[in-house]
Amino acid sequence: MNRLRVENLTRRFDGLVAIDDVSFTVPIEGVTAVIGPNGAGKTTLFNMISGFLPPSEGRIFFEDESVTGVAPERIAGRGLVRTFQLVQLFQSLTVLENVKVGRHVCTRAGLVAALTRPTWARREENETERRARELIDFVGLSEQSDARASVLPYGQQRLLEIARALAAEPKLLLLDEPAAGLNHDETDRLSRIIRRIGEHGTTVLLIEHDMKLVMNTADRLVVLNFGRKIAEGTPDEVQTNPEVIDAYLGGVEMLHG
Amino acid sequence: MTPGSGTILETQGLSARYGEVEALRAVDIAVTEGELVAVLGPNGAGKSTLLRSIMGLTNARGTVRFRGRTLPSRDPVAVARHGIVLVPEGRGIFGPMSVAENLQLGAYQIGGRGVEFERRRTRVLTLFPRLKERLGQAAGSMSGGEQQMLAVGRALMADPQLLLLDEPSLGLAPRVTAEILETLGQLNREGLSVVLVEQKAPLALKLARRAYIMANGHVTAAVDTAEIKSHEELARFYLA
Amino acid sequence: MKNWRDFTSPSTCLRASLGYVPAVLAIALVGYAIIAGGFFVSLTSFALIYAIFVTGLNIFMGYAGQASFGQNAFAAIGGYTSAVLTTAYNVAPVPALFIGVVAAVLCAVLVGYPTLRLKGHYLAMATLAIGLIVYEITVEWQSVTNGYMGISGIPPLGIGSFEAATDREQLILLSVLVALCMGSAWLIRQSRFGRALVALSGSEDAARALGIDVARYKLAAFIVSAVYAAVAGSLFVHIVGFVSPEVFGLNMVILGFTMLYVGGIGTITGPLVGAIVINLLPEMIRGLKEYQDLVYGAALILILIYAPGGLAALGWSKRRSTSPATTTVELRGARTQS
Amino acid sequence: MADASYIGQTLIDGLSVGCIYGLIGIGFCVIYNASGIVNFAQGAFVMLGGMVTFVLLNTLGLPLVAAGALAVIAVAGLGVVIERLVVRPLWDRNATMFVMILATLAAQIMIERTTQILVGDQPKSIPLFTDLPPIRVAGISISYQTIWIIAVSLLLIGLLALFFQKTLVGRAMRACSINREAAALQGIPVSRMLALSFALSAALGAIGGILLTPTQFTAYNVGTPFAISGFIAAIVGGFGRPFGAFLGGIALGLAQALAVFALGSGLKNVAALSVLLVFLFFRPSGILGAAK
Repeated sequence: MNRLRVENLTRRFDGLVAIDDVSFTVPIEGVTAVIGPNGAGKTTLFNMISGFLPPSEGRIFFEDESVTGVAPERIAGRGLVRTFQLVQLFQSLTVLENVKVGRHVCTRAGLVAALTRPTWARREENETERRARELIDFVGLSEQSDARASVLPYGQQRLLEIARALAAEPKLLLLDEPAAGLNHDETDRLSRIIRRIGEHGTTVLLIEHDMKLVMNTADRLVVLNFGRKIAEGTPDEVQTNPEVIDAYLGGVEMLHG
Repeated sequence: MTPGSGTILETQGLSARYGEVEALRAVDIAVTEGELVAVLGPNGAGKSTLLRSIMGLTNARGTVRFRGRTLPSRDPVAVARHGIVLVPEGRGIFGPMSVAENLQLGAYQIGGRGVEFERRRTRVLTLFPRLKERLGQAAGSMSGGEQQMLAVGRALMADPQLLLLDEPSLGLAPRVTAEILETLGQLNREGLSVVLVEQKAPLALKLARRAYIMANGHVTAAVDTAEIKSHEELARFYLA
Repeated sequence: MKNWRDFTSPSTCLRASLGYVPAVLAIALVGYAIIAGGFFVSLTSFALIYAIFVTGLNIFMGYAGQASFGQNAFAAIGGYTSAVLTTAYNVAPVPALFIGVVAAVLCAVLVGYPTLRLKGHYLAMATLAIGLIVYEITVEWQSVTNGYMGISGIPPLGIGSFEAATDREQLILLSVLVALCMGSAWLIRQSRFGRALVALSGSEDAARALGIDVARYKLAAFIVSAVYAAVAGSLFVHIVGFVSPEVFGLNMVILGFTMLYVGGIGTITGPLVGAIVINLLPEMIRGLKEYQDLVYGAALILILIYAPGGLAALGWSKRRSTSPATTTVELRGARTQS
Repeated sequence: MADASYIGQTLIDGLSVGCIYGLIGIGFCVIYNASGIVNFAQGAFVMLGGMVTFVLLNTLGLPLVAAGALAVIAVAGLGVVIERLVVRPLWDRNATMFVMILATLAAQIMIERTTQILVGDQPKSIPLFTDLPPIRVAGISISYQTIWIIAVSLLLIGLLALFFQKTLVGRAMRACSINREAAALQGIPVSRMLALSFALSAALGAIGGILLTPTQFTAYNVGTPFAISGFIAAIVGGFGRPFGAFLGGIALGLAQALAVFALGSGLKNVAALSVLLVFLFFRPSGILGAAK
């Protein structure tokens, strides 16, 4: 069994093909990264996997069950949770509350429980609080846990978004350009955190431009260009693949020819 | 082909941020009259933000001077009226409108009619003969390459003093890209000043004599394109 | 309320404590009205009823980030149900109130279910329309509502043999109910349910990505706000003893929003503070009464432009980053990133 | 008893009021396309069209044509004022749509109250444009005002089509609605286009109000129902499509007339809301599909 299997996925926008017949699998262990130049279709791919965008053709399997066309909130309920390229925090909630919201799929108290506060709901809330604090510790934001999310510097917002996603206890975590906007130190720290997430049994699939992060954290790479998969393999294999270098730099023949 | 003596565009300490993300950090560039300058760098380096900040489309700080005069910030209409036209990433053509209407709107400032308008239109249609066959067609129904030609053509309808291009090659097949860049080279030889942002460096290096390399919101180098000879040298900027 | 705020610096801590001052003053005023009686009582009663109405609006708008311009419809449904049932059918006030609430909930489901999954302006217009429709029905359905003439002789609130007949008793009863309503709002805000509402107002995409059924939660919040409005409407007719279509006009909505913005949107005590300020102000300033709607309309526009977080948030709440550049990059992100 | 001519009569009446809804609906679309804003003060323009004409007729004794023309100009001016004082500051700070709607609604209330204070709350009317007995065709009587309403509406539609299709400014407004940023980059003054769109839609609302006032009446509070009907027309037509909105208005007018025919006149807005809810439920993109 693998965590995720994508079969012949295609997505068209008004005749433009953003993703063209892409297939790959994500194994249960480790960190897989999708890379490719601007406009390669990476975010489109993510949006389809996480249910935000229906594919034009092809199918997506999460743990061998089809999630094609399933709504995002249901996909999240099955254990596939994503983050966003432009951090999407709940700005008016505190850091702690943000992570608590992440526990949504693992908890069940509703409106009636909110007003009557039965014992089970109180216990559930305590557990939510405990787990949330653990995760805030894990990403190193304990000191800010009562601050509003909107006042955090950007690097910490990224970490908070990851902690929030982890609170849902995902089996597969999708990270959309987690290093975008981070400085070198922050990127290093993020890369260590991603490695640790991968080692703790959560499969990680990430999109990234920052080559340094990808090379340091990913076990496997899938390379897209013009919406097509042009290569996959270990970082070393991909780095020396002429087609990949070509994709990143453009028509080499024009320079020499 | 000799560039004019004066400086047409100059930025000083241009910085911009998107929320908490610093996208542009104190960028200084200068463009000489009649020059074609390339701005290169990997995705997310701040190239587009630089062009957008020049146009006043961001909340940038710092100054932009056009022929010695400071341009207004946050007022793209006023900047455009100085004779600076940006062909944005994604082209920004008016898809449901016809090619002819798109071209006419490019000449909005001269009222979209008259002798001067006809002169400009004839010139654009000579530069891009393919547009001539499609004047009545909805712009959005054309191929990506034709749309890019229309975007450049529409910009030229404003008779710009300075043309800014943001990734004209994006999503286009190499042959079409070459055709468009060829035309761009011709325009530049006729005296038009151009700033060309490209992720695909070799294309831009073929046209430009000078290039700024950007990474992480900074200008990391200003290079003479003749000095970049090998593919490997270039790769250092990108994949390192 | 504490964890709403950023307590990282002493000055924000001090200012946050100052944030409690209006609430404390408001409660003190209610206490004073109860003891002193007289002129303040009816004024404070209206303020308290509005506080309930606005608390409901706050759950839908302040928490869930949605807007309903037809809350007056739910107030009218609650108010008229109570009025008709207690006068024409001799139903006791409490069961009548519950029936009114159920009617309002049904109406909220009918309007909310189709519109809440669509873009915001559909909901806005549909809710505005429902306010108008209910108004028309109250005017036209003369056999039941007595049209423009309205219904009078509505008995005061009471449970069993107890009737809150005097002003002071009514005020005490209202204070208890307001405390209950605000307490419920606080419990909601602290719960998984309330967090989900605030979350979806921050980012619907992120909320969905974390498994929150956004459409369902919006509908739930809409229903809760309708319940509050219906309760407020019902209380109103019992306190005044009279109801007519004009009582629940569109200006009730504008007034409610003004109170919410003045008191502090998204806060627990804001609705109470706003309701008291807005109710007392015209009494304080001579001549304001006639131009009341005009002044509040202008005040609301000015607040929306210059203090979008509400007056209560002025100075100490960090604004959400809504700078042009942020929006630009979001637009670009949506369009060109792939 | 209902006979065929009575139904025909009902439909003609529905058609004429539907044209007015259509004009208001177009007003919504014009502003929405230029700015993405739904202007809830739209109803105030309709009310003011009739009201200002009434005032000009009765205080200055102007002829109807002059009073109407001045009223349209004045209301268009007010549209620009609202754009400058209320909408623009919010737009500049990227306010959410709810805030925008709330602000325009507050503006609507202010206009209503000001009108109430200035002219009182009694209904007003203005004379028929052509005071002749109705024409009778196949048992249906068609009043001259009905003919005026339909003719002027069709004329306006034609003029608008010409404006948006053939003039540079009209094309520029379309360009703004397609891609505001790209339009600004061409030097098209997008903020002036926004002001123009308010003027245009205010004028359309005012004309609608003037056309309708002789057959009904106007009072300070008639605006909101018209705004809602116009909005429903816009939704039924596919929001953002001006000509769809006109068709939507006619469809709504007819549906309402039939509802009045079947259920009685008190419930005509109830019927309108039902149309809205049915559309939102089954086909939120409108008859023709939403723009963009």
